[in-house]
Amino acid sequence: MKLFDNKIEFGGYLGACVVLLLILPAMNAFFPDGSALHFSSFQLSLWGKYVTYAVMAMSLNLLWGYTGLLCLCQSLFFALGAYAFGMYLMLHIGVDDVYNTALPDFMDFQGYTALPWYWAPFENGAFAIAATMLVPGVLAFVFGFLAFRSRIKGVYFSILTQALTYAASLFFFKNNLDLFGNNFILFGGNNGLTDFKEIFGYDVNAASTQRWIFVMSAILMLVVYLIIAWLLKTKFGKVQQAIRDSENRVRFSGYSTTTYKMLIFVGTSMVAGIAGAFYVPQVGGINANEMTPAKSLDVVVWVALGGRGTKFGPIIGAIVVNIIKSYTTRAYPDSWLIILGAIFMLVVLFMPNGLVGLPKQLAPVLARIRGNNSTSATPAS
Amino acid sequence: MAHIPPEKHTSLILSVEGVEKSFDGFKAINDLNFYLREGELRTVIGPNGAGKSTFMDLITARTKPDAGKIQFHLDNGQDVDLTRVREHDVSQLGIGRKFQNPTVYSSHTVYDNLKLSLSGERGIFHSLFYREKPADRDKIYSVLETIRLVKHAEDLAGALSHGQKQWLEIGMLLAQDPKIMLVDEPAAGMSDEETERTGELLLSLQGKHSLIVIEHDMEFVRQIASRVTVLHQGHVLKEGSFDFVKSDPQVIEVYLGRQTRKH
Amino acid sequence: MKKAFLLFSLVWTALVGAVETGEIRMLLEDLALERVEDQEATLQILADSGDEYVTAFVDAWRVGEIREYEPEGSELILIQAVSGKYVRVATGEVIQISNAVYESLEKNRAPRQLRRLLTRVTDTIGLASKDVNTRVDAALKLGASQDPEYLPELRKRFEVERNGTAKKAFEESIMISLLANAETQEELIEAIARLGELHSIRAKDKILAIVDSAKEAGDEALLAAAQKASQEIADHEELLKHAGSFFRGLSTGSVLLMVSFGLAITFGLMGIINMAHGEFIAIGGYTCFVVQGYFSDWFGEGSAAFQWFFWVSIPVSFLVAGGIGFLLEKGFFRFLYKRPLESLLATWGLSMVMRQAFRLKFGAANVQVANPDLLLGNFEYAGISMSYARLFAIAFAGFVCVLTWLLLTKTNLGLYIRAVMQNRNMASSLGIPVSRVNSMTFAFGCGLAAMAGAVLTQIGNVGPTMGQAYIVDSFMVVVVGGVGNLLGAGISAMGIGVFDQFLQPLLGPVMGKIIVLGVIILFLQWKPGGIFPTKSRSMDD
Amino acid sequence: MKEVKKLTLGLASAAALFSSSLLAQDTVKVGVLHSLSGTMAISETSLRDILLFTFDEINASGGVLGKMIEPVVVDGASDWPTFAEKAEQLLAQDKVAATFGCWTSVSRKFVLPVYEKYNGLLFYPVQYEGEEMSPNIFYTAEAVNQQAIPAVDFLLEEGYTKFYLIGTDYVYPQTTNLVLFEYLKSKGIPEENIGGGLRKENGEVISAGKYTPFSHTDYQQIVADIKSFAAGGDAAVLNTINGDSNVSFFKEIAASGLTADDCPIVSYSLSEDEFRSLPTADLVGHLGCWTYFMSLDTPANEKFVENFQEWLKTKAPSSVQKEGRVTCSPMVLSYDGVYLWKAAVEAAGTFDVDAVNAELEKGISFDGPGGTVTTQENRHLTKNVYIGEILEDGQFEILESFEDVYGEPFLKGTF
Repeated sequence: MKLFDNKIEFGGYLGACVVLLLILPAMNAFFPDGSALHFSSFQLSLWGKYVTYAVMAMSLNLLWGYTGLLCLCQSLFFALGAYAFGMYLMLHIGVDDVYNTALPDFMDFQGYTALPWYWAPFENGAFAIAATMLVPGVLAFVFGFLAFRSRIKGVYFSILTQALTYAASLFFFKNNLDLFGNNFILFGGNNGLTDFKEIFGYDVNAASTQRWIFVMSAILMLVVYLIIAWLLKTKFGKVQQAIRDSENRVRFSGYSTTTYKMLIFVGTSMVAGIAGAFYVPQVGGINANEMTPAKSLDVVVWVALGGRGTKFGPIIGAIVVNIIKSYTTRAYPDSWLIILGAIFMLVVLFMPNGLVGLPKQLAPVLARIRGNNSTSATPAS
Repeated sequence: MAHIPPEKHTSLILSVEGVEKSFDGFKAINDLNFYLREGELRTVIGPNGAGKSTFMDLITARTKPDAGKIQFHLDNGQDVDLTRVREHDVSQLGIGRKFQNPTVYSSHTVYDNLKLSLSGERGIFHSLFYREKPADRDKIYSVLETIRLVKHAEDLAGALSHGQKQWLEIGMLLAQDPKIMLVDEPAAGMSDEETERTGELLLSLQGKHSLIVIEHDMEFVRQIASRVTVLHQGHVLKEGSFDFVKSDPQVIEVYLGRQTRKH
Repeated sequence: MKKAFLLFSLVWTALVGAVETGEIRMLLEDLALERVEDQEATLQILADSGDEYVTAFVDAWRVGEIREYEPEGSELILIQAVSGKYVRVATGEVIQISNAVYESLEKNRAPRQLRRLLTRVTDTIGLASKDVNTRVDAALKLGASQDPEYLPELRKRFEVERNGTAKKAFEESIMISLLANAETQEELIEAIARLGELHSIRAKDKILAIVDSAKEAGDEALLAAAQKASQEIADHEELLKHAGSFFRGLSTGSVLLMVSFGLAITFGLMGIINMAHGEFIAIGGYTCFVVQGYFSDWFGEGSAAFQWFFWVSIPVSFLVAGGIGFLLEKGFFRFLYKRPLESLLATWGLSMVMRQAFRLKFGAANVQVANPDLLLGNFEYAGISMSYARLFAIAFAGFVCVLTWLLLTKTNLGLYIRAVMQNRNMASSLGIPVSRVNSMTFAFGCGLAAMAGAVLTQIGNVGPTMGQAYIVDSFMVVVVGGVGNLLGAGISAMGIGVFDQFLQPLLGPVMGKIIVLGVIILFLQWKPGGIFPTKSRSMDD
Repeated sequence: MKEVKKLTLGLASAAALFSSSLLAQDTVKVGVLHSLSGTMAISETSLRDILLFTFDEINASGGVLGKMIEPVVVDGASDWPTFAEKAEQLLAQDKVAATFGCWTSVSRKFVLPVYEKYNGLLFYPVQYEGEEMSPNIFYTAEAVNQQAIPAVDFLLEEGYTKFYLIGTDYVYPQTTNLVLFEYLKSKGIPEENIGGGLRKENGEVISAGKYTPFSHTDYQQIVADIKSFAAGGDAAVLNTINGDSNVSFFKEIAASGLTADDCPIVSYSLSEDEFRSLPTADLVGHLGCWTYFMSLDTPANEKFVENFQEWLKTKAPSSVQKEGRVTCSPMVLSYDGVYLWKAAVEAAGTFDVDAVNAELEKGISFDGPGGTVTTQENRHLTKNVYIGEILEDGQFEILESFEDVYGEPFLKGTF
């Protein structure tokens, strides 16, 4: 079974592989700082961040673009994955010189002397990696079970997921939880988890480690792309899109749409979670700000801007929006919000199919300009 | 009352007995009794609010009745209580439903629309690793021929005309090999020619499948109807041949003499 | 004859009063200019005078309204601005100086310690005040001080007091004071018992301390009385807490109702997921700020007319936001009716633009909106208190409900709105001007949001991100109520508000809120369409 | 790129523009890393403004080591990964000699590894919880012992015996309140006289006070609680609520009828700049404690305030708000930071971070608007601390001053 629709897609994919896995890391590793061909560590980690964002956008696209579920808790899953891996990193900072304990410093100055039981397993790297997928997965399972069983969909689903995200962010902003007279220290509160030192024995800030993390993030993105491409070719993928078009028909055709939606929801939550795990060491920290409803809306915007329901769209959207943001917050610190907001509005009004749909949308116009009457470009749907 | 008692139990495929259903105090279905024989084409008519849609919802387990029995009689002599079946399992039993508005998968091709509807496994694992078999292909083409859409096999369903979408949806039911087909207003919004063809299509299915057709268009009903059931206020008012029903004073009163209706 | 007598007595009282006030005024000026030798004795005289001018003076003194003025060839005097005129503190005579001169004068400030001492003086004076609330406040403060000095005065006032509330306050104060000053064991136990009967929350800590000391001393009788009283008070406190939570819940609910009603229209009726809803609330807040600026320019901040700025700004904010909403609908939103989920993105972009635009226009910092005098202070009944601003919010929420109900049911526009919302095409073919109805409906929703914003200036802050705090809550209210159902929105807002306030004391504000959100999610499992689900016959919506 | 430069230059002064375009090699880039959008823009925008003013002032008097300061302003957008990204951009791309920035602790925590990785130098100007001492950050900020504790001393002196702790739920209030709790107990205040609630783990108090989330607006319950706590008299509130929640809090307090004379509130995060957006009538008589007040009656301060107002009128770029501006402690500590950096650079004769750090740790003094500040070996500042009472015009009347208080970041468990 062919995974790619056409040669352009295949070529684009191969090109992305070469650039992300070979050229950029090589430019970073082998050309000295100051050389025109040098790709700085800063740029590399920036692109590493974009790549993890792209993976999160792809996971949302699978849910929204292909299954019609506009989920506003993708950033929550992403952040949960990030927290799970951040906890591992936090427990491998080593002994600090003020309190002389190996505990995270926020536990130290809140008077804790031992690691609470729900923190302890995260010392183990394998457990933490499993948790980056399992924690969001379990949450998605429970929430999805409740929501899909009672047939919550459309706007209701969006608003409920937004509420879930909001509730979770409030929880993670807390330092302590008082429950029935017992006190639990949580996950660093507003300060979150930062100042990591070591990842699987390597210095997390070293250029070579960062390069490896970048390469792995790129591999993650490329593999997720392949999985999605494969999925869309299977009958499962077709059922999924059928659910988007007419869920009742699918149900009356005998498919348990609830089960299908559950599987997709849980699966995409796990993808977002693992993307979050790759995000943490490249950004250097995680706090509850990453799981606020606004962040979830950002992801939706990336997907819409790139082109939802297309395989490349979310990647392009995530990267383009973040490049614009990185550039404008430096170049136009006072007005970048206006620039970005205006772009969103214009895209929704004039580019319903996003950036990826632009060539198709412009085809008739271009044809008219060329005066070529024989072209019968299909109108953008 | 005007319902037909079961003549011969073995030939029955569906029996609805004493069913009640109310929404927020409003009685949508009231002591409904209804029997369908194998291979029969039955038309259900009734004024707005007579409970036709709720009747369909009950048979397809979309809503559960407050009281009464709905039984589906299998070939092997077993009876299935449709009030205890999950919605998506109903079609697996062999009951297919066509909605009032054509519901097709507009971003899939006509061919894929039928492929997704083919009878068989519905599990997730199956759908992930399913490969098309020659027999599946033959089956899809035979359905395409029945609904006269062979030429459009590779077109997107969303690009079809309204009438073609209606046929495609009927085709999707056929692909499921249903024993009972529930068809809700198949002629709505069709041109005269399309309406007539639809009638022919339904008549050709009679015998192979049992059909319940809900319809408003009396001309269309005349074309296809062998036996007509009139629903009124959630209850079977009359049942019989088209001509019998048409000339029944009670039916006429329900349809025409609304001003005399008592509340 | 009778009339003449009356007139005489009036004049006489006024004269005597004037003489006394004159002395007190002189004393106050000397006190403020540090010209008195014995501060303590002076304070005693002031306290004994019972002259309410002392209170007025102390209030003005605290906020810098007492100025030092040295007329040529004369000693330093103090002047005070009284209803547009400048009056000498010591004599009450009007001093002729210009505004500019007054503004340039040095403010006379009360030393902190002296002001603290003066609270006792003003409280003592307050005991005889004409205003019941002042009497109650004063009595309770003096009682809490447990200073035996005030006991005789409190007892005297208790005897002559006619007002029930005040009489109870006097009694409570006397008993609290007795906790520390009782001469005999019997008197102490009696005081404790009486406080228990009076449910005196103010005495709770003190009685609990007595419980501890009685335990140590092994004084059984005292211990029993104190334990009984503290239990009675605790029970009452519990009751009050619940009643208080209920009223606070109504207030929180009414805020929710106000902010979500606009959304119930734009989202519920029109199907636009307006993420910029919060920014329309902010428009209301900023309109209030701008109107306040104009009023301050036109009338001056101290004037009576200035007080009107708030009442004027409510309809103005409705018009401003309605106008902006109207234009936005015409130029932007009307392209989005068929794409509800995409309206979410576009409005999110709009929200970003508006937030930054506020920041560039009004500065990144929050702006300040004053409370009109009418909304200052709080209303107290049976131990539960609530600010007038919040009471106004509750009333206003009710007003908004009635307004919307009237609009939707009693006007042609309302009829059109309902028709268009139910079936756009049908309405259009019936000759209803659908496009204009859409614009008007959207404008109305935006206007409601802005009015909520204007009212919120009285209880919260006004800034570029003020609307963001309410957006998630607003959507929850609408969804729980049932999309498209205004009555549902009202019930759900009040329900969420009361539930939230009952959870808060148990779990704290954050966990309370999390639980509320969790319960809402579970509620929607049970009733996916909200309290009043929209009934629909169509299969695929 | 052309546009980038244009905008950057637009933000710099006319003088800097002149010199930087003519003598491009004679400039030194410094970073300004504050939130100009998002929730923290409320506070941080003022720090951007004061920094631009300071750079202009220094450039007008000859710059640093003969080089003009070229500020690179970036927006952290109240988003912490963005802070980290912008910090790295400043260090890796713009190669700034020093950065002045951050407000919240979390933003500092996110950029800290970046500064350590690139061996950069960040000056941090806002009161914070301590418990940190990075070799790449210089803390001009008030440590807990330079703000919270003097204020409590003052209240104890005035005879207050009951203290209610309330704050926003994040590390600064949590840590500060815990330190205050220990301190109050060491001063003989019994536990039951410390309001707001205590949380204990294994019998040890690990958290004291009442907490609300950021941007909380509903203070009805808490104010009701405070009112009954204060009913007995001699009570004070120690308030570490951050940012705009204070508006709701004080409006509720004012409505409840509690005056400053009944129960004073000491607010640790409210300075003159925040009063611009608060109803000051509600605040009159309450207290504040900072290392600078705008009302300080010294020639240095008078000149500073005057110059700033003059700059706003004449030189400030268009994005800077011009009306109703005030100065406050975080602004002055930003200002002091720039001058201390300048002094350290000039003492070292180079912009090299290690050399500058060495000079800073040796001890450098600067006579700032708030009095003399001196750098310490532990990378904090010795400075004066003032306690003030809020007046109706949004200024403080200074009640007491403590001179040359040593900044001590690690306080917990020392009482």
